Amino acid sequence: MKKTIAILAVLFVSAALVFAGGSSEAKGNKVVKIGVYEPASGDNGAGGKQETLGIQYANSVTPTVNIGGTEYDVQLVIVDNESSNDKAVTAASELVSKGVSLVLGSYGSGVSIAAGDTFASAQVPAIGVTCTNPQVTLGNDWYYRICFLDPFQGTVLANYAKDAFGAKKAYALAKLGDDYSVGLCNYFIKAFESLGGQVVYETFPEGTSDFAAYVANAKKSGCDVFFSPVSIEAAALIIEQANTQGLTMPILAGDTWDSNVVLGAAKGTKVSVSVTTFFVEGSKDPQITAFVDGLKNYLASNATAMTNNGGNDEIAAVTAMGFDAYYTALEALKKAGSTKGADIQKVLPGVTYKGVSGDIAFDANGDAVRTVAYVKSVDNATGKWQFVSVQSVK
Amino acid sequence: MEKEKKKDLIFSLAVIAFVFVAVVVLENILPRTSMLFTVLKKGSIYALVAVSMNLLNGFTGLFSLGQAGFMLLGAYTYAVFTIPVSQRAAVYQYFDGGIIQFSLPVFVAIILAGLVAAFFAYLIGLPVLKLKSDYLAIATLGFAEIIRALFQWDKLGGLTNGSNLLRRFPVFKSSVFPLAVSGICIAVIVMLINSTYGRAFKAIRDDEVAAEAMGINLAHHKRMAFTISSFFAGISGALLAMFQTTVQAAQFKSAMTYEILLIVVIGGIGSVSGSVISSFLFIACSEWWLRFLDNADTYIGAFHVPLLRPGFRKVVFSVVIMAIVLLYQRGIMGDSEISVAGIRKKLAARKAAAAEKKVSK
Amino acid sequence: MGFFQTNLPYLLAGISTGGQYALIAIGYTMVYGILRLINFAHGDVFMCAALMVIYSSSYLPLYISIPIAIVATGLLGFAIERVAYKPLRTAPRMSAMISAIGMSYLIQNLALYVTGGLTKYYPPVPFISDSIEIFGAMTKRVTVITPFVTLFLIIVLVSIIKYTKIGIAMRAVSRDFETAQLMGVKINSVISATFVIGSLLAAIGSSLFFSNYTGVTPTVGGMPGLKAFVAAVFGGIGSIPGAVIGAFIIGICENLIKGMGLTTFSDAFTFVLLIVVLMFMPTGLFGEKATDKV
Amino acid sequence: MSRTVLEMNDITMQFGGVVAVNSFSMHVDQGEIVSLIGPNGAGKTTAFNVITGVYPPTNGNVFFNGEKIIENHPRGKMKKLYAGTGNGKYTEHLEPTPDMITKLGIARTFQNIRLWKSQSVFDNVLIAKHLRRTSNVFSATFRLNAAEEKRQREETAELLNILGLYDVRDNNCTSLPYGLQRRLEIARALATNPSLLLLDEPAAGMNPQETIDLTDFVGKIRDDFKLTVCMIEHHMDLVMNISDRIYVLNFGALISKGTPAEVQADPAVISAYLGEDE
Repeated sequence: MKKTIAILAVLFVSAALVFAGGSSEAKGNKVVKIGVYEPASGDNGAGGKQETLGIQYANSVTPTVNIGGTEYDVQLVIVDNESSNDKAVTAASELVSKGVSLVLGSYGSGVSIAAGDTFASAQVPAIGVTCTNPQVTLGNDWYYRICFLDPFQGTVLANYAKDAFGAKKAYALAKLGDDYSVGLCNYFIKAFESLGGQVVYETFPEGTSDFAAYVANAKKSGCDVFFSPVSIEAAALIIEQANTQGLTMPILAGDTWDSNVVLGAAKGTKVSVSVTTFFVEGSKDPQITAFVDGLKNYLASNATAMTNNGGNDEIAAVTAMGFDAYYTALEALKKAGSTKGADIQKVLPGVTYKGVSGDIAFDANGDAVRTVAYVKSVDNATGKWQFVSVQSVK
Repeated sequence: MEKEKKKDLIFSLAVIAFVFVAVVVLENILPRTSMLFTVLKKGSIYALVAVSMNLLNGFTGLFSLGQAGFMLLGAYTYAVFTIPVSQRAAVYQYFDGGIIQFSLPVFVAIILAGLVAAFFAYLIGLPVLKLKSDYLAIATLGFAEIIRALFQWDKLGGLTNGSNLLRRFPVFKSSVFPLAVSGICIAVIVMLINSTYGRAFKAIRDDEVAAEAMGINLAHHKRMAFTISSFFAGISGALLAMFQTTVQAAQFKSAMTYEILLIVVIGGIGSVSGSVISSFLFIACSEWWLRFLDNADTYIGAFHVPLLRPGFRKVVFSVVIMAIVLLYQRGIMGDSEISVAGIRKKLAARKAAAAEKKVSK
Repeated sequence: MGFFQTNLPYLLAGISTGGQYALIAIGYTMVYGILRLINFAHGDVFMCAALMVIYSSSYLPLYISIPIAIVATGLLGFAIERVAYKPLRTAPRMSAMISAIGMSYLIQNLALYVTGGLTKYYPPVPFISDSIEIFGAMTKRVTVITPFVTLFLIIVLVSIIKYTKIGIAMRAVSRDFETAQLMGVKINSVISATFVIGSLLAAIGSSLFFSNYTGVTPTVGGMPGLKAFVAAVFGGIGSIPGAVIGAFIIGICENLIKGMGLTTFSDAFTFVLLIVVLMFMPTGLFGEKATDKV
Repeated sequence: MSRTVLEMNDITMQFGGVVAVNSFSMHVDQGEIVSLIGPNGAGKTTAFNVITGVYPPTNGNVFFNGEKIIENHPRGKMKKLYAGTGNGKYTEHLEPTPDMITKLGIARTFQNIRLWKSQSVFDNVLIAKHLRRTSNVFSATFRLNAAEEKRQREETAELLNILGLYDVRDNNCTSLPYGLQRRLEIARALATNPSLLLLDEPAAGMNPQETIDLTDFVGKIRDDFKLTVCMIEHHMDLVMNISDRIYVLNFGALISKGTPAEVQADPAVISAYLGEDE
């Protein structure tokens, strides 16, 4: 009995190995592989899936690229970094071992920082899509990004809190051990305090599902705004709890909250939610309308994609960013005329692209040159985003 | 007898040398990025922590679940003391560059990592080692959780960088480094187990009352096993930090301890070689061999393989684990060891049998 | 008065989480009492119960789907015992424990696979999910209901254990496994009953917990499970009143700690409390003193 | 008049309200074989457990080779519950752990054999030698104690030889027949270099022949190892043949003491034994 099972197990594993080794190479065109380094599970799973969706949609629109005169098929290699810094390195190594030319991602700064060295030492350039923490690119010549940074976003939000809500005291809530929320809170606090405000700062441990005490703390401390740029899983629970306790102060958050999970949670409640983000639907620009319509069709025709988008066709900013990142990557490939990581890295600083989320260009540090952020708020009745204003730092 | 021992020693050294040469050769012929090396690196780190846990759970009979906490201490000690001074401002960006403004050489820091973990283990051991079986387990698990919370506390941020990542410390590139460090540490643990102290540990495991009645000071020996095990857990923590290139307290959850415990039990409680083998198998399965199961677009010919999509790998993996746990209750190795002497004996027996056959002809 | 007013929201939250922990802790403590096994998969059973409600409620009305989910969870508990623990009855204790960890791993990964890694949200349950106001503190009605439901269930459970045949058998088995077996107690059915009862209570706890905190992820059972287990140890593992009291103490303390602004330590504090109690009472508040016969 | 090795004064051992040993005093002289007898539950093993430090007594003290090693008096809750005599006579609080007692030179065997089950016969004895080590954990790990290790192994081999266990040295201890397991327990106790040996029912479960052998054996090791022996035993033949003196306990209290002949003639002893269905 045991022996048979052991033999079966061995057979299974060896079959698996053969299987894994003989991965199907597409016939015809040469293939260039782009790694998609995104979370598909864990805290940032939902956001990561939406970002991946943008990349996949872009890939379905433009599946080939001309590199140095040869037409290449673009193959996406997707790994799940599980939103966890300790899985980040092996997930990144997996991509590198599959021979990708460059990498896109990740949603969530922590995993990007954690994998930065792995990409750098393998000489695979990476383009961050929405990882906003400064540490991602700082001191890493192989990491670029197309989004704005947290010091910028934090300042924008602090200004917005003061200007729009006249806030004097803010409650800031971050998740312990999460670089994104801790970092953004930090920049927010700095900016808000320099504007003369006061901040109560708290953190919650991983795995928290009970936010009653935090909302109660915010109420008790007499704050004017509730700033919690945390993952959208926590966002939904915070909104729910805020609604239960009748929280009257507006909730402010960063780009992560630009998600239909948040819309769903806030719909039909009295909770006011405002976010800063990269992209706003509803522009008349033909490039943007083409993107919006195309993506909605894509979602309608692809049930899995629809599920990954949260079950409706509301377009998240991260999806638009993923879309832009893919084209930025193609630009880089074209410009390098090579599929070698090192060649791509050489030309990346000079790559520019006009995307649906605005013009993309890199500064000396590898960060995107972006000067504006959009502010949106939830319309509680319809459950849709309302465009509020374009903000830049004064 | 003495001669045989010498032969065994030479043979073992030869095997070890062969392994290292093979790894070096492989590193030069295979692409550096092959998952094989990821598995070798992570596997050797897990092997060390699994053996250290086996020293406690398997050889001393102390049911402790604090391993992740001690790895955390080791990883943080290593990271905090080796980040180059020039990089500290960037790493400790929210804490004005941190309070430590020097850095130690790698090897000193690795040993310090072990010592810090051992020191904390000593302190924790004073109260908790009096507890029995499951109570001890839950108390040590609790301590690991407390340590984790403490390291995320922003009041200690000048030292620990709060809940943020520590990075930019020196790391290893080649898998030879973790293999060598783990190998040395495991060798030391084996030597300890085979020494008079190791025998005393086993006596405590087999029958505490009898051990005490035969003059073995329980408190002293338990504390010793606990401290030594934590020392090596600390070192493996330092190696893990080097492997990951970043460290963060949030990852050292109790789930990590359970994972290590699984490795120990699958390998066989009370078997060092079992722990080592199962670490490599465990890491290879979870990180490498089963990855293809996550690929939703897998075709065999024109047949679209159903069920495959992200997450399926983990389902299969946990089914495999359950199967092993239920069918091989004593683990792969039970409590026996693969040893050079054992193999030689077997070979000699086979040779003798062959010779006999010839004679009978 | 001022103290009471400011701390009331935390106290309310504490009492209700305490009640929910208590319902999970009973499962731990009963299984431990009989098998001397820490059923690590229990927290995941709790999570599964919630997923079952979520998936079934998209086809069925809640008043049908919740009872169905509760019954199904009972069956799940039964199945887990049969698959993962029964074959190991005679194996060393460590093997059963590992099997429990493996089972927990398997359930979590299955949930991950089924949900695709996305958080699922518990449907709002009419009446009990509504907001109400108590002495100026806003909360959900479930917060107030929980302690009463918990107490009621515990009274029912204690009467079952005291007066029914299976209850008496359970007590016999937990006192002395071998002797009970020799006396003709059907060990397997007693153990199955224990798992079923534990899982049913966890399922009820789960519907109370998740109507309050709606997000369900594959690992969401981990922390409440661990805390409930700590509560069971705290109260003296094997003792039902101990587990309940331990759970309430932990639930209340945890929320008061958060109210004091020490949110980083809200989880860790549970363990500090545990270790302090174990130092002075090595077998918990109501645990039997184990003496090793020489 | 030979030297007193062990002396117990007013030893009372109470578990809550249950009095297991009640104000029991005894002494054992150098080179003697003293037996402790009495019906089941008389408190004999408890007395051994007090001497070896397993339980701190509720009241009383113990001297070993003229040195006070254990002393206690009713404290805390026990003050009210205390049912023995001699309260107030003892003031010190001396509560060594079993390993310290063993280190002083008292070794014991167990009523229900407690060998280290996963170990070989040889290792069972070798482990008991751990007590007399001079190496620390560092020197032992890095084999700086090779000479000591070698000596311990030789001593172990010698001991096994003397006790007739050398041929089975590599067997697992649980594979031995019952009689040999008891003998191995004695060997293990001897490995700690004791001057006083406490044997808890060494003949339990043995057939008549084995019991006779054991009689000779106990006498032999007493002479060979210059031991003093104190023993709990139910086999009256063995006890009467071998003992220099006998103490008789019933319900925790001493009911008789003296030479075998004296005890055999004591009506209190007869009624204690006949009062029982044995």
